[in-house]
Amino acid sequence: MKKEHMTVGAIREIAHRIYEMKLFGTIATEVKMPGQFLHILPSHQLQPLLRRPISISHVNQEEKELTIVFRREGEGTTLLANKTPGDTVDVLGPLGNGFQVEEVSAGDSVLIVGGGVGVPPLYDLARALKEREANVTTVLGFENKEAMFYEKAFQSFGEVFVSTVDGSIGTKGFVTDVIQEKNISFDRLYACGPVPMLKALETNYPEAVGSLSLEIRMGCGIGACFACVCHVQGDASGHDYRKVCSDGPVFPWREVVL
Amino acid sequence: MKKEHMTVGAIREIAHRIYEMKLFGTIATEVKMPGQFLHILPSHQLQPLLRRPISISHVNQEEKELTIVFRREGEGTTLLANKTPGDTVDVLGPLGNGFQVEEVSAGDSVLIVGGGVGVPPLYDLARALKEREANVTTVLGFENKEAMFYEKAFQSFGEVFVSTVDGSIGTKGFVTDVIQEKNISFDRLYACGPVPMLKALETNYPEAVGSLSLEIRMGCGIGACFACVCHVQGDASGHDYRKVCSDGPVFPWREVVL
Amino acid sequence: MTALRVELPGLDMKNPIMPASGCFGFGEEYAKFYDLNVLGAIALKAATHKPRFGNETPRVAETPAGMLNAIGLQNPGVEKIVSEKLPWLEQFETPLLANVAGSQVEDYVETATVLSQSGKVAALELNISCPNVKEGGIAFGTDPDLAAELTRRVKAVSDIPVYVKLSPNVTDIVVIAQAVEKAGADGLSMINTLTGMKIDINTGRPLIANETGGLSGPAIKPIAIRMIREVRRQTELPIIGMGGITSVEDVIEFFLAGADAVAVGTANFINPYICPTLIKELEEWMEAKGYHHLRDVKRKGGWA
Amino acid sequence: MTALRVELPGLDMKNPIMPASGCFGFGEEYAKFYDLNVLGAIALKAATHKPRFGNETPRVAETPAGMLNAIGLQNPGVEKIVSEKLPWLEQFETPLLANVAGSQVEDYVETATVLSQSGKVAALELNISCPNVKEGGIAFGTDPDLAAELTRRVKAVSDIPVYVKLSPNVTDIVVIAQAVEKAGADGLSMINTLTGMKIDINTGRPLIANETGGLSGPAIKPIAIRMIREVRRQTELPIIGMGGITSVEDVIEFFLAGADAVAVGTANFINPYICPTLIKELEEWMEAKGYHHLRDVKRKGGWA
Ligand SMILES: Cc1cc2nc3c(=O)[nH]c(=O)nc-3n(C[C@H](O)[C@H](O)[C@H](O)COP(=O)(O)OP(=O)(O)OC[C@H]3O[C@@H](n4cnc5c(N)ncnc54)[C@H](O)[C@@H]3O)c2cc1C
Ligand SMILES: Cc1cc2nc3c(=O)[nH]c(=O)nc-3n(C[C@H](O)[C@H](O)[C@H](O)COP(=O)(O)OP(=O)(O)OC[C@H]3O[C@@H](n4cnc5c(N)ncnc54)[C@H](O)[C@@H]3O)c2cc1C
Ligand SMILES: Cc1cc2nc3c(=O)[nH]c(=O)nc-3n(C[C@H](O)[C@H](O)[C@H](O)COP(=O)(O)O)c2cc1C
Ligand SMILES: Cc1cc2nc3c(=O)[nH]c(=O)nc-3n(C[C@H](O)[C@H](O)[C@H](O)COP(=O)(O)O)c2cc1C
Ligand code: FES
Ligand code: FES
Repeated sequence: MKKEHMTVGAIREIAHRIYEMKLFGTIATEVKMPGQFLHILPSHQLQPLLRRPISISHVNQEEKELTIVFRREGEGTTLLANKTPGDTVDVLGPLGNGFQVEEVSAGDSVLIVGGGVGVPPLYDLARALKEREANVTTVLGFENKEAMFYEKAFQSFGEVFVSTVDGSIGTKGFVTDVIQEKNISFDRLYACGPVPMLKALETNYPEAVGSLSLEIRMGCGIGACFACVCHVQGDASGHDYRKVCSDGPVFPWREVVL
Repeated sequence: MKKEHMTVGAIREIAHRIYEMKLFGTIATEVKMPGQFLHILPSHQLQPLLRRPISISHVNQEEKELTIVFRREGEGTTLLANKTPGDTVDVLGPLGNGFQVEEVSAGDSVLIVGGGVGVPPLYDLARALKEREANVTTVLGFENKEAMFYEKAFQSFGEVFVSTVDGSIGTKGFVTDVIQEKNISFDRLYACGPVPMLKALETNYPEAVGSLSLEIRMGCGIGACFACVCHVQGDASGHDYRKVCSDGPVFPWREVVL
Repeated sequence: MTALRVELPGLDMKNPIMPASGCFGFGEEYAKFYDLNVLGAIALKAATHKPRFGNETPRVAETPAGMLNAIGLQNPGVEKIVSEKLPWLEQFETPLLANVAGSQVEDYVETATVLSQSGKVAALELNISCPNVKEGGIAFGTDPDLAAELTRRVKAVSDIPVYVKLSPNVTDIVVIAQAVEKAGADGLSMINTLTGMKIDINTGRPLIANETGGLSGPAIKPIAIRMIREVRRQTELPIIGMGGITSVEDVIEFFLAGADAVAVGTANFINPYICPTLIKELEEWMEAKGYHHLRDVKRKGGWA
Repeated sequence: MTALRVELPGLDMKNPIMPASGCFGFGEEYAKFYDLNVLGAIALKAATHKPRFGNETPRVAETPAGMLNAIGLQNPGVEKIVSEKLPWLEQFETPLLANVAGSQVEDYVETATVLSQSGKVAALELNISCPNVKEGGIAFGTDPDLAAELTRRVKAVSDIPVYVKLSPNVTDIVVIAQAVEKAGADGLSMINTLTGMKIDINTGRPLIANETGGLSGPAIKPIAIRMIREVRRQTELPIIGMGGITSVEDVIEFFLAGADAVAVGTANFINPYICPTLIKELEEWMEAKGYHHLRDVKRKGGWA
């Protein structure tokens, strides 16, 4: 965990309002697992004030290179999207706990489900699982064809299915529709995306083994401010909690209340 | 008077923390007299919030080119100094009333006195007066040698004397010391610089004919907010006022209370 | 355009956007940039009974996402305003909201009387943030009884609706709102500036000659939104919302909080075209959302 | 380093800079970035008598040059804080200022008693911004009598100095400061957050689950500076100043306003190294100015 000015490498718009950016710096050498994230300061002025959490999509340790993929949403991600190669950005990272790939064995059937900007952290997860010789299937959900990205990238790890809300490509509907339609079975399930998607998966697969990654509004990003807590499932006291930034953002299924 | 995105041309540091910048746009074609100013928005973020008043130093109407010279002071001028050619800046201008060169006749002895970043608006004034065949003498005051600029530029209009507070170049002391030392006499006196300098001139030359240009903290820059008013000399009611932004920034000697 | 029409007491506005008092003078400067007829209304610079020079300079200072001002109610006095400023404004069909200030109740009453009788303004806006000289400097706007008394006295002399402009420098703004409502206010304007200070670290002295100034601009928007929502929950009075508006998203946020119209202050200094720009963008936003009336926006905020 | 030393009641600080309560947890996270011994003091996250989960999420939202938070005093309860958090902090020589919260007087008294008797904290900081459940939700910090009563009761059980942390959501902060001074407060912390709100224009609902949140960050600095100067003029009590500090210039501005030490809150989230950075920069600034003691800075602000 480190605060560093990383250097921006290539940046390109890979889908409608979706940007892929390379960042160079020693933070890359500290990444331990897929699913960790960066806390990025988009500006050195007092506005916007706070850092933005963005997942690490891919690490190249030798090149000290990180890849992030983000949607141009509000002020912060717009400033980020306007960076040009050679610019520096103030980055805190790597933060949080990611996906434990050690729990997967060769030959396991693994289903990876990503929705929208929940897709990026799953990229290095899929790669790692493929390396562990798991049978990887990926289901990616997007708003529409224009917003789709990385569906080709995931094909190098296994079969890929896509759903779009408007049906402009792939199955019309949600990721859960694809899984049912294609009758996909799995030993392990990994997911990242909007909470309604995660909830639908939890409802449909109440016994799922694996983990999910959560998004929540953050302050510090390092566990100090308690902005990002969530309840723990089955906690009778009501006081038990997990911090998404430092305990997560990746949690086993059914550990936290979605 | 217009709000426009002007294009930044050449920008260079011409003295310690002093930048000269070219700006292109139709505002250049609307400049009426030397001493008018621009109200420049240094950032499109909410911080820094307000525009910065910067004098027009030189106009090239055909090229639609303005020259400004400013000191990197705080947040706003630092952002401005970091612009690169091709960037655009949001400019409101030309604003205010400048120096009335029509009041000067051929052969008049004119003394131009500038202090620090009060020097820039005097540049096109000197040029205009020279064109009217006045005998121009210029006295420029700076903190020290490193902060000195434009002393050569003014030489094309007449004799130039310099004072520095630390004596690192020219006469040690203030502009008033130079005028006394060199025994400079004049029919008309034009000045721009810190208020203490203007006050010293007013005290030393209580009969001076000509005008001075004032600096004051501004809001709107166009006469609407009443941030920039000053008292009128000899006003018994106490209610009389001038707005520096729209009545000034240039006033005849002894019109306003310094 | 009809989708943006708003009818408030005295103010028949073709859209809900007006410049805020003190940030637009008496309109002359901005008329050089655009036709003032496009505005929903115009809140005029404060009028006092006697002419006032106001405070010494510097009168403004910049702060993070905000600014301080201590203009000190500089104005030529209500008589001159009526004789010299309002006639020029009569060329526009835009309703005028005349801001009234003073340091004792009598000042307000005198000023309100003159403005109301002028036949040139559509409504009054009582600026109750001014310190009451008789009561030892307590601002009218911080004491519910003083605020109510002032409202009552002005209502008694005014033939036109009276909006009371609330100060945010209070423990409980709802109490003040309810007090002036009971006293007969026809509407509320909120919020005025928060008292702040900036010290120049080079001199060790406050940067504003008056020492303190009023904080405006985006920095105060969350406070304005909170207060408007608090007050909206407790009163049916129309609310003209203001405090930090710079974008159409901000305008919408004010409606969602419970405002019925909005005023734009500081942003005029940044962009002289801000009011017409926001009017255009609001219309576009409503069209894109399929909203037919501002009521649809307010309904989304939970207000029927 | 000696030039930066400050001695306040209970707090022997090697420099005047501490992290603010709630923005630094119990120090563990920031200890991964630097040695906490460099800090002048540490203001701990609020402790309550019973454990609290706090509010639902989202608990934070960004605003222009500021942020809203409604954490809701999440903490494991004072017993666990004393048994599980304070022992770890004992490895540092830095004095601890324990923030105390509650919803009735008895809660504060219980919590203060436990903390005072723990022998592990140097002073208490009473967070009087919490709503008093018994008095129907009026915050202790907005009523001078409640604030004084609370101070008196806590002073009665505390062997260590008691700082009272003032709420800025009041009409007259001087009245509250004077009330707690009379009630025996050893010092003041100011300011806590201003109540604000942000509405999500996509949902029409407040962005913070709790609806309102506390506004902190640079946006509120002018209000903090104004209030500290107002209070400094009327009391001799030491003041720990806070509200929007992000730079060494801000730190100096607080001293010029009348603060005796400063706390840094929100800025820790932007730059985890902010406190050590400010300590270093303050020292450099003083050296460059030829100041030998913080008194020299305060003198420049008009305070002897
Ligand atoms: C652990 C984690 C990983 C993430 N990874 C990615 C990623 O890889 N790619 C990607 O595109 N997005 C990701 N997000 C979401 C991303 O943080 C937001 O889209 C971004 O913060 C929006 O900032 P903005 O300034 O553009 O938007 P604004 O709406 O202007 O932001 C205002 C404030 O709200 C916060 N905020 C707004 N939306 C979100 C959100 N969805 N989650 C958390 N905070 C939010 C911002 O951080 C900021 O503080 C992730 C979020 C989390 C918590
Ligand atoms: C009519 C006029 C013409 C000017 N012409 C020039 C010029 O040609 N070259 C030049 O270098 N400077 C000029 N100045 C001064 C220039 O406006 C300030 O240096 C500049 O605003 C500082 O902004 P900042 O953000 O760097 O400093 P900051 O200190 O961060 O500014 C904070 C706020 O204070 C205001 N402010 C700070 N210093 C001044 C000042 N001296 N005068 C007015 N407002 C100030 C800023 O505009 C801003 O609102 C002129 C000022 C006026 C009024
Ligand atoms: C320079 C300036 C002058 C102001 N003068 C007045 C005034 O005369 N009367 C008044 O009621 N409010 C006055 N205000 C307050 C504004 O009308 C408005 O309530 C406040 O600035 C908040 O809105 P904003 O953030 O959009 O500026 C003034 C504000 C500024 C910045
Ligand atoms: C996330 C967060 C949590 C806070 N928690 C507390 C708290 O528990 N007790 C308290 O007295 N103040 C609390 N505060 C207020 C800060 O201590 C400080 O007074 C305020 O944030 C202003 O300082 P700043 O602008 O530097 O953040 C909290 C502030 C923030 C941002
Ligand atoms: S974001 Fe601060 S604790 Fe998680
Ligand atoms: S700056 Fe607004 S009137 Fe001059």
